[in-house]
Amino acid sequence: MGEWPLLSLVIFLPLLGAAFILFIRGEEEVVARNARYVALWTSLITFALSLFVWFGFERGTAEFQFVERVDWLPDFNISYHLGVDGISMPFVLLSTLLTPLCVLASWDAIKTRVKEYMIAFLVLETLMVGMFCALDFVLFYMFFEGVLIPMFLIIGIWGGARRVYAAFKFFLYTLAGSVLMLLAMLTMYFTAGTTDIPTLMAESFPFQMQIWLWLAFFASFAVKVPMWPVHTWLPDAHVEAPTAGSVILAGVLLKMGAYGFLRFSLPMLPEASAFFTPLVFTLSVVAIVYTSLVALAQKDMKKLIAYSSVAHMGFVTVGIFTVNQQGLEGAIFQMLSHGVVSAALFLCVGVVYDRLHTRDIERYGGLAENMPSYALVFMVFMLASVGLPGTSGFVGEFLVIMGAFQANTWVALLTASGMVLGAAYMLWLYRSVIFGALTKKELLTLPDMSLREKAVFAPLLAAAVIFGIYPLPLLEVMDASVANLIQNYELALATSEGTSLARLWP
Amino acid sequence: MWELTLAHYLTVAAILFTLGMFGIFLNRKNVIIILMSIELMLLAVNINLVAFSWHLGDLVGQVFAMLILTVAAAEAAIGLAILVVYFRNRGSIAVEDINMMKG
Amino acid sequence: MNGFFDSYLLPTGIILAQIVAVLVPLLVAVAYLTYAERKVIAAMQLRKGPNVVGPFGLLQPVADGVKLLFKETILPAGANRVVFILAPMITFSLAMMAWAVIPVAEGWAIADINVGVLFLFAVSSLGVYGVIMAGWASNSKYPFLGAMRSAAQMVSYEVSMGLVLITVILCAGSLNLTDIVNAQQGLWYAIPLLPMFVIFFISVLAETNRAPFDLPEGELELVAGYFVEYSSMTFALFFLGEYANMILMSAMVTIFFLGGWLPILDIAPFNWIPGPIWFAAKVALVLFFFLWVRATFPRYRYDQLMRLGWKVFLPFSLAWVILTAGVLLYFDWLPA
Amino acid sequence: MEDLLIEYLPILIFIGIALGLATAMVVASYVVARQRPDSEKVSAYECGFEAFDDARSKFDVRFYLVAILFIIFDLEVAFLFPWAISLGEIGLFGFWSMVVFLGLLTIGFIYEWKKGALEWE
Amino acid sequence: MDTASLTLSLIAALPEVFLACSGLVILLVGVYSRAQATRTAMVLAVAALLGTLALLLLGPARAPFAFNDLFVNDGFGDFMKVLILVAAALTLVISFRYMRGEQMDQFEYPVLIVFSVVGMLMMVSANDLISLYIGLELQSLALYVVAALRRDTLRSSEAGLKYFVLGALSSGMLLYGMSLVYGFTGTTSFTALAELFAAQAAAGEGLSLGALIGLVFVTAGLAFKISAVPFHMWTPDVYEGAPTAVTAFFATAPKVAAMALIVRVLMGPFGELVDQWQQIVVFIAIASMILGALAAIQQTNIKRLMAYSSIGHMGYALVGLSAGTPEGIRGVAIYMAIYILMNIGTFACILCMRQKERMVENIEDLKGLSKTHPLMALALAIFMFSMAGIPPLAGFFGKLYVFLAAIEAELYVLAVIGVLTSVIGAYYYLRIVKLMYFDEPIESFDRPIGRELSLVIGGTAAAVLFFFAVPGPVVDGAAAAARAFFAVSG
Repeated sequence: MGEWPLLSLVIFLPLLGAAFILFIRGEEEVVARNARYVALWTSLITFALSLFVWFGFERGTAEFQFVERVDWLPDFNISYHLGVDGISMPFVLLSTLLTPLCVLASWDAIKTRVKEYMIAFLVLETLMVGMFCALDFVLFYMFFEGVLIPMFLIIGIWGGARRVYAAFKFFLYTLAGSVLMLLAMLTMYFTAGTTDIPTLMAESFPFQMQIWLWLAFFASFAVKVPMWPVHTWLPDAHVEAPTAGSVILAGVLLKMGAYGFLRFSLPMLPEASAFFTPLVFTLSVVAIVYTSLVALAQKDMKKLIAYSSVAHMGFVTVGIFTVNQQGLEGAIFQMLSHGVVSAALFLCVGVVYDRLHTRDIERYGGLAENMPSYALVFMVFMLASVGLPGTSGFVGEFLVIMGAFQANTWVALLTASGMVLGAAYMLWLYRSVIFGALTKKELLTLPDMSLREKAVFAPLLAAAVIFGIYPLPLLEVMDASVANLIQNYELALATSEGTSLARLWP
Repeated sequence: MWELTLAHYLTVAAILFTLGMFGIFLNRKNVIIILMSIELMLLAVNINLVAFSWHLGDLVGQVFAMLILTVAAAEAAIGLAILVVYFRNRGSIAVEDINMMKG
Repeated sequence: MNGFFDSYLLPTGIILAQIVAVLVPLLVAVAYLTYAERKVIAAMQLRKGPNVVGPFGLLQPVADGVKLLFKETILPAGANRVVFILAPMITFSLAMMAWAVIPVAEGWAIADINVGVLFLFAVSSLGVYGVIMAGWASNSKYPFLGAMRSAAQMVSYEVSMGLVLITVILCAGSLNLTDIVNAQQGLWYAIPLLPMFVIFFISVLAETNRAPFDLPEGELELVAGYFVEYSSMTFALFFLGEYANMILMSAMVTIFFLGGWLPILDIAPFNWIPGPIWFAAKVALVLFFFLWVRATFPRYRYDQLMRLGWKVFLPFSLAWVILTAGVLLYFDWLPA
Repeated sequence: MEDLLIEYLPILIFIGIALGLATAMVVASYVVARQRPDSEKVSAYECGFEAFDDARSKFDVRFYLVAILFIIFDLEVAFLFPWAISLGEIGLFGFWSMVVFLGLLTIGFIYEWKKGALEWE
Repeated sequence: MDTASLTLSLIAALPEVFLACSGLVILLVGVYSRAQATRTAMVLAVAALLGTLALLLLGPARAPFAFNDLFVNDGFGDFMKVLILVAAALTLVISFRYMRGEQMDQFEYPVLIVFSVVGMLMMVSANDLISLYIGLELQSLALYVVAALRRDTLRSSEAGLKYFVLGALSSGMLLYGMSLVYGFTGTTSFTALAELFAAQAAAGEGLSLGALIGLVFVTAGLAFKISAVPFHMWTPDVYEGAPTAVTAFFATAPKVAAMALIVRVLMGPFGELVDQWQQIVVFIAIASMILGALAAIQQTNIKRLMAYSSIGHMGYALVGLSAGTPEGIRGVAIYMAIYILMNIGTFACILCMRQKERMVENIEDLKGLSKTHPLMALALAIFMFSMAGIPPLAGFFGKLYVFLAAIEAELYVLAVIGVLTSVIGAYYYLRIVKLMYFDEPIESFDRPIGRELSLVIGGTAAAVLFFFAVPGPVVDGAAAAARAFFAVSG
């Protein structure tokens, strides 16, 4: 496969499928059915292709692999530069995995404008994968921002009652953050003369400039992650988005911000990162504690899970900024795990929502009786979310807290408290929905999960459990890259000791 | 007797120009006055140009003035034509009546 | 004090004297032009014309003047008084002031400026203002419509007049009136530029609102054109202005086409006669043509008049300008 | 500059005198003649009946067209004056430039003609 | 000037000469043909514009200077001319149906468009204040008339009147500035002015106050023409009042021409005085971006919205200019190219907004367009996202290049304000997408929308969408334009 532009194929295949769907004509019914199948097969093939990336990936090196490079805007030394390393590769896989599941999950739930829906999802997949593969800043930015368009439409068209508000909020928040990143990017271009990411990683910027650049990046990534206090778009967006939209949002889009920290803030602006670490820690801890408390007070299932996402992403940011092997790997692992778990939780909500068209927790109760398999699936993911040992959630959170202890004990303690709170609201949610007496009339007739729904959950279930028990394959993939990242980071800090370290956290 | 210097011409032109500007902005009565103000501005420019031309001993200024005269005439013609069309539709050429679209 | 006298008072005095020397004969001429008109037309129509006041009715213009002087000046109620009064004054003054640059003979001009033609052209263009102001200020329908018509008419013919002047200038190579006359030393322009001469003469008729283009005064349609509402001296001023204009235009015709003060032939008996006399004679001749035309031709309809101006004279004179320029250039006859 | 202006002084004086003369005549008549206006006398002239609306009402747009045409052609003449004076110096080039210019005007003129701007009645 | 140099000059200006002559021919054809004059004239006008384009691109080599240096040919001019010609031709194409539908059977429309394009080409190629003025006025005078073309409607004539008054005012200011520049420098030639200022700078002399005031007036006058704040008042009214086809034209070609002009003037003769005018341009740019973004939010009329949008876009383009560098000029050029594409496409969509045989202009009328006209909605959504500057659409690249230049010139505040206003601006673009996609249709637009309109919409949408894939032609062209510009003026 070495000769094949594998990454480009993975990126643009969905687009091809989208174009194909665009030209489907005929009666509405037929169009809808064909669109579903085309989307499903396209995303499945894409996933299959991405498996080649997984298996072809050479472990134990921090080098970028599957590199493709074509001149794009030669005047500006901007090229179409793709490649993956241990940090980004798993995310590619995560994206390609979640897309077919989303298509499946929306099989019956979406009845209007199916064609457009499927196109939007396939385009979204292209953009997500492209973003994780991009090795040029401009290219990255294109994919990063481009995601807004399909997501805006997905929320706005197929969303709930307040979808317009949510869509606008989502769009404008994230756009406002990222335009500043664009400027930072341009500034870096003029300092370093390139927008090539590997080159920029090797570049060292003056401290004063780093501060500003870091803030600009932070504006973008913090919104995307989302960090407290700019997280408010997320609950709205999650609640209003259709199930599959929430899945992608929680599963992949939130990771884009954290990925940005990993890819840009840490390696390119190490001194500023060190300088701002306290800030990030503070915000993350506040996010973990505060949003967990908020989650406790929620009555809407989706909103609860949305807030839990914010809290979980707080773990991620803490992990990233500890900048040690455990913390970073934990953060990445937590992202992947959260990608699977929160996606699955949203799907779980989707399952009952499709039946009852409400997400109000009080309307449910005692589902264990007539929906046993659903109860089981929900339980696994709930526990994974809580971070029960043996699930993927545990590995990530544990590593993060380990890393945090090395960096700052208080942060670690407070972070750990998040786990407790998380257990509280998740268990409460589970108990209210699944346990108790099945008294509500409309719940009595609810059928258990269909085969399709089971098919959707199966891979997620597998991933959550397998990686919970045996996380090594994943950790192995990222080891070298993370180590490399840390090494460079510390090197940079060391060299700039006299100039800036004096100002750092004691 | 005093000498006529460049400054005198420039001052006159500046005054005329300012009057023209004010005529356009402060006038609340009649569009025709605006058109006249525009002409006043252009004439101020011409005075400037001719004065400079004389001062510099360079003919370009006068050539320019000549062209401006012509264009000003064409402009006036078009302006009046549009005004007539407007009047036929509106039945008034008062400045405050030009309010069909809020500004 | 002596310096002041020498450098300011004396020149001013001389200028004043010159002006008086021009104005007085002019006014007399105007007065007697009205008399002449009546006499000539009467003669052509086999009537007697004025013959009561004074010998041969020679005091008739004086009597008319006095009568007008003692008439009441009526200011119509709806009129804009200032403009109403100003209009005839402007008409009159314009007709007078053009004379400042007319050379009656070699060097006999009050101001022999080097752009005399432009000045004349400008002053005669301004004449429209008097008409428009009169029509507008009267605030009455007939004057208003009459003014519109007169203005349109005057303006229409002015364009072809301008083009005709261009041909003359092409031949003379100067804007100075004296130069133009001198350039006709050998040949009056009326001969090589005969069509232009004719156009110019006809345009002049229209420009002065004279028969057969005296539509504004068409009694049946517009009563008396733009000065219906005028009476007494204000009316007299229009009247004087109009006749002064006629004389002015005749002078222009003379200067541009008939060699100004130059004798018919530069030989013995003719060049004994002094220039001013020649000039006056030629002007008188042109004026006679004015009267002759009036007595001969029926009045034009308005559409015919506009058609003649725009569709005949304008294209024709435009073509002639090009033709003249081309010929002059081709034969290298252009004045240095 | 001064000399040039001096040349125009007589004209200025001439204008002053002409205006003065005109004023004098109007004033003289006003002084010597008996002024006794009455409402009939000062009302606007109308054929036997009262004036029934504003005299400065709408009028035929063609007058206006004539005015526009006049502006255009009069300015053309303004261009022709300097050209005519200096034709000897600018020679054939100048000649053809003007021919092109007049040609353009002619096309405009043809347009007006065909559009009926010159038609009366 | 002898015959040989005249011939050279005429060849140098061949596209302009050709277009001017075609304009005259079309006028005559129009006035002499009895039936279908408008149709014939439209077709001929499009053909003439395309012919000019062909001459420009494929015609004989043109000398850099012509007509005693009144006229200049350079890469910058050529690039802008191509934009102008393409924009004009496309707007004529999309107004075909409009002219017929709205009973605007006036063959003068294409003729006037052609003449104004001649004026624009002259503006772009002006190398002297005089030729600049003549070109500018030729353009403006034609546009005044075009704005008031629908003689029977009050709105159109009011638009014409407003446009005229403010346009004439701006011309007056421009001229006053020019007269001062001329008086205090003694020349009107751009080349001579540039040399003079360079010499002054080299000698360490400051700029004379008179010339500075002149510069300010000139800048203000030019800012009027591109409708930058605070000289924008006319734009919304004129856009709203003018017939929609005309508005489409207003929003495209004249904007390019005026922008080219302002670049030409400020970078050419006043290139040495960047310090003097930079603050002015920065201020104008910021004000335009802010106003364009804020004022558009509450608009209900789509043409008015587009007016504010164009004000905002001019602000962004000016960001490039304010850098005063080759990169900045390239940014402006690219920005204008993309702006043209987006606007033509958008206006083609607006021209399709007909219900029951009548044009509608309310934004609300777009409700549910994605259900009734999915492809048109898709195209319009693409244009809107592109205008908001969302990658990977073309509009993003426009902004990328201008901000690149601003960052390079270290105008950080300008850049930050710029991107933030683009976020605010995104709001109202999204609002249109929202109406089309999130809301239920009330009433469908008339069908069919016409083949030429569909073609233009589809073509521009594809160009905007796939710009990222083949940015080469535009970017390289713009780069060449900027280079040539700096090579010529020094």
